[in-house]
Amino acid sequence: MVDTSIIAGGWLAAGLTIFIFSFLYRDNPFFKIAEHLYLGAGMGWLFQVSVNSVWIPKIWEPVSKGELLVIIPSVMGLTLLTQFIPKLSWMSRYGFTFMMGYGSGLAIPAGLSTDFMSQIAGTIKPFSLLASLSAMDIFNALLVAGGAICVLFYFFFSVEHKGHLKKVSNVGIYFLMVYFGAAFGNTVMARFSLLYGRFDDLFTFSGSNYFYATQVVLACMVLYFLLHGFFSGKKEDAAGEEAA
Amino acid sequence: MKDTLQKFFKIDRRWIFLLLTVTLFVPIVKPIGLPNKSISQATTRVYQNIEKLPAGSFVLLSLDYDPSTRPELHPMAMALVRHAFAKNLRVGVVTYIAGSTGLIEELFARVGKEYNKTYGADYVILPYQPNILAVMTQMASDLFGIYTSDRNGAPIGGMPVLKGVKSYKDMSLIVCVTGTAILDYWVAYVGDKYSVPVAGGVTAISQPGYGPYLQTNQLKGLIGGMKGAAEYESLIKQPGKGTSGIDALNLAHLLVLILILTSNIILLFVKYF
Amino acid sequence: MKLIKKHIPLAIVFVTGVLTLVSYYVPHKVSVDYIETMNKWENIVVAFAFLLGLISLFFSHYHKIKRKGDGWGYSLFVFIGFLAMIIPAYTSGGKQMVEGVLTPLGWAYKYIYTALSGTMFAVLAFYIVSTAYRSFRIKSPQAFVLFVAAFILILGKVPLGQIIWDSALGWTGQNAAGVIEWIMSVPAVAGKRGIMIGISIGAIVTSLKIIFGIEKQYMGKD
Amino acid sequence: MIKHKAALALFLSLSAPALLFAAKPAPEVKKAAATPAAINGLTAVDMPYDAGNAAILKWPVDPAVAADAFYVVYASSLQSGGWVEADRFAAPAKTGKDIELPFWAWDGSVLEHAVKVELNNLFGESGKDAVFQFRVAAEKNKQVLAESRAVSVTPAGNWFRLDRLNNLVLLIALIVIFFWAVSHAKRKGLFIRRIAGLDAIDEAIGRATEMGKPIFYVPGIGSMSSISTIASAFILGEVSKKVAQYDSQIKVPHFDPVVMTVCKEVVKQSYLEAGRPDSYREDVNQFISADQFSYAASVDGMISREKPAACFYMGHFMAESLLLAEVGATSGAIQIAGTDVEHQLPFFFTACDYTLIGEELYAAGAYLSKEPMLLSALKVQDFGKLFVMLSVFFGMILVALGARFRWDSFVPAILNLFQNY
Repeated sequence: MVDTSIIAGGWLAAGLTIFIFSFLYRDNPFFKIAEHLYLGAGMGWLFQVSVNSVWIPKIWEPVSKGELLVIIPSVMGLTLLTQFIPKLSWMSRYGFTFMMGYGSGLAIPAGLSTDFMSQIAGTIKPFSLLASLSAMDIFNALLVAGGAICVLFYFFFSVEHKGHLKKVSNVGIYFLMVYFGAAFGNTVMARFSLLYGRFDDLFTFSGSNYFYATQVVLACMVLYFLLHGFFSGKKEDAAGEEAA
Repeated sequence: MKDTLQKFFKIDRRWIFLLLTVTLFVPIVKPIGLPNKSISQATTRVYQNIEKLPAGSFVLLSLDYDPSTRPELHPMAMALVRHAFAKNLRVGVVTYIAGSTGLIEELFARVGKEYNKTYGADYVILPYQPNILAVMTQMASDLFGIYTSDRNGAPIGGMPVLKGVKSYKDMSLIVCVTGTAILDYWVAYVGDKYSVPVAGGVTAISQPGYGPYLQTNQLKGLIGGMKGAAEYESLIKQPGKGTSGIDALNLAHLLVLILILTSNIILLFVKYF
Repeated sequence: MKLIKKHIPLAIVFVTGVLTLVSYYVPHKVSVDYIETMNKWENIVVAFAFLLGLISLFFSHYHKIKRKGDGWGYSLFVFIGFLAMIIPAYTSGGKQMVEGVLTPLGWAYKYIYTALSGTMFAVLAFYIVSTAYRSFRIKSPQAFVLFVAAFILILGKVPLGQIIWDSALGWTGQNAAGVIEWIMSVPAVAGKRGIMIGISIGAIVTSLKIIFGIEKQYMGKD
Repeated sequence: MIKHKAALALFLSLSAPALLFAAKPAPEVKKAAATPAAINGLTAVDMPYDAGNAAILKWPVDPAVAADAFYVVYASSLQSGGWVEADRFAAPAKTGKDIELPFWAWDGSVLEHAVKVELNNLFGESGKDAVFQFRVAAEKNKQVLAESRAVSVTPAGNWFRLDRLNNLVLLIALIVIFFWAVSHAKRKGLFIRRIAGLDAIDEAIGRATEMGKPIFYVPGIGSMSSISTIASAFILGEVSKKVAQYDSQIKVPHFDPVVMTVCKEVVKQSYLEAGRPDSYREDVNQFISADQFSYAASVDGMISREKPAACFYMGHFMAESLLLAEVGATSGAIQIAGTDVEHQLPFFFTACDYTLIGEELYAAGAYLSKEPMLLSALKVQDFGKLFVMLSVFFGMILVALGARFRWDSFVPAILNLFQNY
């Protein structure tokens, strides 16, 4: 049922996963190997994506069909690479300035509309439905509007925050804190879900159909740490922890 | 006394790591079996929107997540497909994230078999497209203008699953499962513009951001994070990875709270006694 | 020389910036065509910018191997990892699955890349827990509010937490899910809105400075 | 929302007689089917403010058409024939009020139907002078009740999106204020209030000097184009100036080579200004790694080995914020952080002694350096915030009053002002 490539994959995945987790105990060569592999594999994945979704369809195919306009951005892109040659590195400015100009030109109106006007509209819109709102809804709408004003005032730098103004900006901080707290809580859940995903995979690979990949790799790691600890003595061990 | 407490405070953090490993791994091996109690309104709305569709309706799923958000989003997508298949709906799948193609194959290889569904008649998987906006706009008039074949190059023209489906007008619902901003695109460029119902499934981190859309009914429902996946699974009465996930997270969440409390109580103690 | 080295690049930033900006307000086909072309061009330039990172990574590890510097052996694995993705990608023509069977690329993606990247981020879960114990200090009223919000969210998201909530706070008539929904849609929205608006104006002003050539640190020194 | 409701209510009341009408005996309907009545007053115009691929059809609302009937819009790109169904909707729907344009750009009335037809969806891209034909029919139970004559229009591309005028006005205001602030800052300087976290910076440097331990300044993983990194470079300038004065030690580990070259200049300059160019060493700035996690792990290692007296984390941070701040806190350093990445702020806030939140980081850079450009940028930001605060405050009051006293065209007008199109 389970063919060899899947079993081999299971062993590889279980191994790499445990190698990276082993860093939590202390830095070790296996983690370093996995980490360097990750660096290379990540770059490799991005490279194949850009070859298959940009270079071939967006540069190679148009050029071979005679659409030569794409050569301009390709040249601009190539100038970026002059960064590595100090004497010519000024050429890279042609590419950079194009990217910065395009990005800035796009960001300004988009920022004004989505983060600026829409947010004002979103804050005052509930009040237009006043007739159909319950007392709680009105309270909430007021809280959102008032809270947003206080937070904005906290970030207002042109006047000294003294007396009553100080109170306004203090209220702002508390709204910020609620938001940070909520973000903290959500992040906890998200990261744990990820960890659960990895553990669940490890559990899958620990089955007999994978020939107990997880257990074997884990046992090898433990053995390595025991032997390493035994031969290099206790002293280094204590120093290793905080570096982790 | 104080010194002992101080020492307790400066405990080697690897003990904490070990504690987390145990609290998270044990429930995977041996589930606690606490039922998911509450079901949020937003998740129920997604469920109802699928539940009310007559058999044979066409639902478009936009599955845009890669392995880094898989634990949260894959169970959701799976529950949605199960629900659609159980209701005998026709399902079309599109994606705008390069990394999701493998996950989609995996999902349908499994759920398709469970429900005895045939590829081409009951569901179709369309290829990855990098340019979201162009595709979304094109599908408003004629989806065959941009998709001529499925992800393996087979022509989709004669497939029964797409019979009578040409544009958004012929679709009953669009559900986008994603950890990116693609759901925003569906809402802004498709849902609002062509008045098709759009619902979504997102990660716990991005969930708070969609409150405004839900409030205005621009989104017909939202499944958020692993909790949402568990809720949906209990709605369709098919516990899966979401349910077992939330079960496993029980103890870990509690552990975090206990740790924060302990450290602060010790702190108070050291300070005032 | 100053013209080619400095003035023309600044002219490029100004012209592309202003044209892109103006195209938002001009609906004419000319402007639509312009922005579509720019989108394509940007896509291509960015693909080269990616090469920048790739080459500098290769350079540094190549030098390490050549000099036999500290831990040069590990640097070999950077290249192995790269090849482990590139070779299957070449043989599979960029496809991850053909007729329900994983191609070599699909295999490499699933068992190497997924395992590595997923685990790298999963490690953060451990650090969150240890931060919670070792450095989450309620040292001010503000930190207390943050703590309360985080506490409710962490507790109320799991069934066990909801059971605890109901038995301890059930008398208030509020359930955990309801309170979480309120926090998310009222005070957290106010906090987020305020901080978001401030940061976005900052970004707008910086973009203006870049277009007008006032901010040019990104160009490096002369 | 309210305008939809109002339109709907109006329609229900208008179509009430029509409902009665519809209940009339069958022969009447048959007669209507035999010779369809006319829909009068159909006009087609170019859709304003678009690229020239849509048209708008208008015709008066006819209360005689039943609410359960449908209007069907046909379009053709040919002189005669070639009709394609472009739209189909319930008779009371789609009036002038339903076209999503603001009041200054569109005068919509509930007394006429207005339908936008996207021609490129129907006929693909068309040539410059293409003429399109339209007609409208009212249908019920697949029987045509009434029909219009055909009208034609040549859609044209427009040169200005009048509906985005609000956005443009705001942008122009920002630019004008920016240049005013720049000239003002150069002549007289601008007032910026003191930012609370800055005292903590002095204190931290003082403590490091007393203890004889180094200071770590971590500029994050941003590139030189992000504002937080730019602000961080200015703060680094001030911090290293103080460090040079106190003859303390500073270390700056780097993620980005370009940021490193900029920071080298900044630190060198500060030592020079403090009058101690002799104490400047090249190894203040070190390049660590361009990979996020290796960078975090190496910096963590350095912090736990060297046990610095103070750690500064200023700039753009992602997941590594947690890794860095936790190790710093456990090693007993005074920690001051500042970033504009919202979702990392909670971790800095819990683990550090002082955190510059979002914009405070930009402001700190401006306050410390007194650079006119930074100060004037901050002024523009303040203006923007003031605008939002006032708009929200007065908008809220006006909209609430409008809703209370039923000023039906006033409330949508205010909301229009802040809407994106």
